[in-house]
Amino acid sequence: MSAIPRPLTGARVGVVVFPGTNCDRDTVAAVEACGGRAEAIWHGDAASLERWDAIILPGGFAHGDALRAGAIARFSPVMARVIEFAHAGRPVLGICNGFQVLLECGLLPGAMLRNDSLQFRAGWVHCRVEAASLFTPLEAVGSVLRLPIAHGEGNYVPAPDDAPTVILRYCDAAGQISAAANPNGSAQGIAGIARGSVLGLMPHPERACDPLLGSTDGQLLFRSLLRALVEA
Amino acid sequence: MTAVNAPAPPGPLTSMEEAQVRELLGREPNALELALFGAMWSEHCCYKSSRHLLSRLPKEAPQVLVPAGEENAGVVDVGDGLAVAMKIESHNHPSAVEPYQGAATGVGGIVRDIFTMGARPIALLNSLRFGFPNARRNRYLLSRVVAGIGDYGNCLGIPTIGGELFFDGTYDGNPLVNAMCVGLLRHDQLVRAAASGEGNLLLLLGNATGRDGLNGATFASVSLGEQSLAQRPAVQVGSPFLEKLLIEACLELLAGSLLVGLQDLGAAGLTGSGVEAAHRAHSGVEIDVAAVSRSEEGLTPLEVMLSESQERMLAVVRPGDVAAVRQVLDHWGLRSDVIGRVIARPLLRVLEGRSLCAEVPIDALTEQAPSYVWPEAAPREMRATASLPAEPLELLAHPNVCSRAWVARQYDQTVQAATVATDGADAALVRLPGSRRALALCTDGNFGSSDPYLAGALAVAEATRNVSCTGATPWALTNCLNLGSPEQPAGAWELARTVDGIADAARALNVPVISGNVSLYNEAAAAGPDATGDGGFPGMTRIRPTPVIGMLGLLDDVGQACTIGFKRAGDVIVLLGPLGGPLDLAAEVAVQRACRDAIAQGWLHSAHDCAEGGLLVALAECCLRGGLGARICIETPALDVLAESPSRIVVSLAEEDLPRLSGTPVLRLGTVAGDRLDISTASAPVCSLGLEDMRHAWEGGLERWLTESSAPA
Amino acid sequence: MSSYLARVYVTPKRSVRDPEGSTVGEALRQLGFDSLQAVRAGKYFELSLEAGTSGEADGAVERMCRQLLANPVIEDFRFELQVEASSE
Amino acid sequence: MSSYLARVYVTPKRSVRDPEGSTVGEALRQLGFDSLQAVRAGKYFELSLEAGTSGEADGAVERMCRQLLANPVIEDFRFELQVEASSE
Ligand SMILES: Nc1ncnc2c1ncn2[C@@H]1O[C@H](COP(=O)(O)OP(=O)(O)O)[C@@H](O)[C@H]1O
Ligand SMILES: [Mg+2]
Repeated sequence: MSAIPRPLTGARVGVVVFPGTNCDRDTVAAVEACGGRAEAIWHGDAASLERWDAIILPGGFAHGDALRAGAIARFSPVMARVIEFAHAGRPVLGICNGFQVLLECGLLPGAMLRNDSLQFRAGWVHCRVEAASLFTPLEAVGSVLRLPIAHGEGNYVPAPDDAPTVILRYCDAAGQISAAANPNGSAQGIAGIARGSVLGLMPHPERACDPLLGSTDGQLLFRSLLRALVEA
Repeated sequence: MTAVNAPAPPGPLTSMEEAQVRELLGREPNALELALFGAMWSEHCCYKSSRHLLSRLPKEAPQVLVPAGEENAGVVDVGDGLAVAMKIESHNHPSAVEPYQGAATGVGGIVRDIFTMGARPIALLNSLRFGFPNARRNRYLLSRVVAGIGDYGNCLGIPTIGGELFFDGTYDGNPLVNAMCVGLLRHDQLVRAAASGEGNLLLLLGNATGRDGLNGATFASVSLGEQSLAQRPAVQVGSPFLEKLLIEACLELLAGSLLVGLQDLGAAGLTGSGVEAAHRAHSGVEIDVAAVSRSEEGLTPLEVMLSESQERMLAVVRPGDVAAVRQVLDHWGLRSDVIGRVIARPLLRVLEGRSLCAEVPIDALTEQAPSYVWPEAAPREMRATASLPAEPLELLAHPNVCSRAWVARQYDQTVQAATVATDGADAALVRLPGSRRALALCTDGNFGSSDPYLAGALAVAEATRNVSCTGATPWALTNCLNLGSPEQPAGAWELARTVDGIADAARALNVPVISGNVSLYNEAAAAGPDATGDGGFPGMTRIRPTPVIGMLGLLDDVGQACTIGFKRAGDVIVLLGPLGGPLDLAAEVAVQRACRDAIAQGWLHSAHDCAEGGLLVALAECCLRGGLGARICIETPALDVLAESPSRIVVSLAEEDLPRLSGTPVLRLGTVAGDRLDISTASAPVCSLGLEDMRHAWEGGLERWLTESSAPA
Repeated sequence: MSSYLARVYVTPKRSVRDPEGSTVGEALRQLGFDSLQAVRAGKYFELSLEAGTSGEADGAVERMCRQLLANPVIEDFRFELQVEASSE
Repeated sequence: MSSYLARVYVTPKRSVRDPEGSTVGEALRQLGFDSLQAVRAGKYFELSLEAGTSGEADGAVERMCRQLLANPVIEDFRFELQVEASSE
């Protein structure tokens, strides 16, 4: 992806920690590696999110994924603030479990079913960038990102009459959408969707920010966000 | 003391042991006391049949910070002020009864052993054994065990980065599930699980106590056929969510220096953990069972003391710190009860409110536990593993050879963003924070030998070789001894021979044994070709001796890590090490050193050791991982492509670097070329396999076995 | 106050895919249950609660279902209420 | 042949821990449902099947439960059977 000469410091990103969240530290590290400043926010904290420029709901198993992934987390005190924050047009990113929370709380439309294999699925996937958003610049549309996934409930179903903007779809290395490239049975191969300033995606960009870990494609999302924040 | 006159429940103690208890106490024990002895003197808790053997293992080395046998896990220095805690443990019998929960709680238990040391768990591995997957029960066990391991570790956010899976008829009815956890800590974060300081309080954290897992320690110490279903403990159900909260809360408490000691509750529950913690501090503990939160009503003191309810920790806290500790626990939504205190006299005192239910010297429960040297006798015949097919594609699809991707894709391997991406390496690599150094990790058991001595030695040889093939230096190992009953002469002989094999190989390869676990009585009532007529329990199938080694290696520069796949057409392919023959530890040391040195100098393009399926499978895997073919011509008749002889590594490198290989036998095999694996001898072609055909056979192998009900035997 | 037992059934909406149901159905057919036509897989909860009247209990369970137990995008729910014991 | 609908309820055995039920109960109490005493979380299946007699259907469902739908080591099950339609 494009080189970023410009320092992206200054942008402050709050990373919400629910009981059972387990990607908070990775996410903080990835944001900082991309030039932002990040800190954890405890889910029970109902204080205003004014001091943050963006909020990330990271991956994990909030409340052990009891009932449905994200079902209980949406009632955490911080979530009322996150919803206000999003409604004010400010950026919210939900990764994996965070995406599931965004669906349960209604910031994004649709719901997650268990993977069609009924098994947890982990590994590397390819995703094609389908549309521009705060997190995916126009020039990246059509490009293919290589990212890790790790989830048991990633089988997305859209809500009736409420189609989201699809940002990422599972594809093969060449960018072709196919059933074989879809790891969980998700409708239309959907891996990530957006509405306004809110993006949810199942893959883990924070685990793809270092060449030693196999990919740096995850930086695209964080850098686009940070650049948008600095330019704003 | 309340007189308890009821006859003791049919306990696990022998009448001789009961007499010993009477003598140690100088009086008649009550039923609770007898049960405490029963649990603490079980094989699972006191290693009474293996303790004398474990002293044969090499435990010392300059890097060892906490040696085997002292704490919940061994700890080694890994440089830069960092240390690694690691241990492997079995959960075989629970997994035979309820594979999902058995395996899940096995992971939960070993993770607690690691964070008890003050370490953050950074990796999980496992080692699995089942009967052949043509039997539906074995397929069911495998898929549920894998789901249980995956779900637990995934939820904790600890990557499951390695493991092994092997099928054999002797595991019908007694599968093996061994889980290993690796934790990382700074030297100054190391804590001891000691109940020290008279007057300090005991806090029980986490799950409420119920009847689940009652008598688990005893259950693990008898054969599966010996107990009726009704006697088996209620199945333990795990909650990885609760465990995740415990990890975070305990690490926060330790970071704030709020704990004097921390001990997990494992075998024998509160008894095991209170007694161990007191023993380490030469102190005593007083526990009031009435103060313990229950998940069900009507628990007796005995049930509270021996419950193995999961996800509980015992913390030793200064009275003045209780409020601060509770604040941290409240934040994490964790319950805690002050259930007792540290006392100066080395006693375990069990109270129920004001009444004393049991009072037993700590030493009597620990140091004075019996130790047995069972009579040994070699079995009449040793059992070889089922032979592998000779047809190459059938071989690649065989359940003991084919790809394990079906298993691995159910494990989150990338959480914590430290798992180094490879195209397949003989050991998993985890990067250390803030440096280019990495840990190399793997688990290995024996695949080839029917002699338990060789099984032990080969397991160590293979595990160190796997680590060496990445370029890492073998640094420390943990081991799990899975065997049959030592009360039978053949079982005792196998146990002793296995330990000797591990000990000799670990010494030769210069790797300290820093922790481990012993799981005996792995045998089940199963008739079949393997039913023992060789000195085992009549009608019982004793598993083949299965030593499992968990290996830690250190890699200086992760950028130099060597992987399996061929990298470049035109490279020469070379076999390092002896062409065949039995294990020779000096040759093993030499081949590993030659491989590591070459990797460190940066001119080796790939390295892969020969394991199951011998040279043929190793070459096929190098081709598949690299997406490149190979042209192999074997000119020496001494080399059998299917033989599984040890100490051999297939490497590839540029032609001009060939002369630089030294210190071990070097045999040129051929070159990387095309998209087929062509093997011929001087006289005739052996096989010519297309990459895609090999991939189909190898990659889809396991899934076909598991989904096609007509899978071949 | 009386004690009530509520039995709550949460099922996938007819219009929504049911991966668990299809997989379970497939597995049962593989086991030889050829006469099986279809399987729907859902969730089942038993809630014990206290309430002054059965109307109150009914209202509380309804709200629990709407707020948490079922996700209206993909699931339907129904429940049955039963008095367990009345304390005066 | 007739068509039957079987409703199958699978619940964790009383003696077995139910972390999902406890977590859901805890969440509901946090939402203000203080009168909630306990929650047990289980599974619910609707099976459509064909059988000659209701006895046959009953036997088949019982076997499906034992073999696959419930894990007898940790779960109990019960089911209800209902005739949907008879073809002659
Ligand atoms: N085979 C073995 N080799 C080396 N050390 C062992 C072996 N088996 C047990 N140990 C050591 O004995 C101690 C007690 O083990 P164990 O009872 O399994 O611990 P825990 O109760 O904490 O799970 C530990 O320090 C363990 O590492
Ligand atoms: Mg322990």
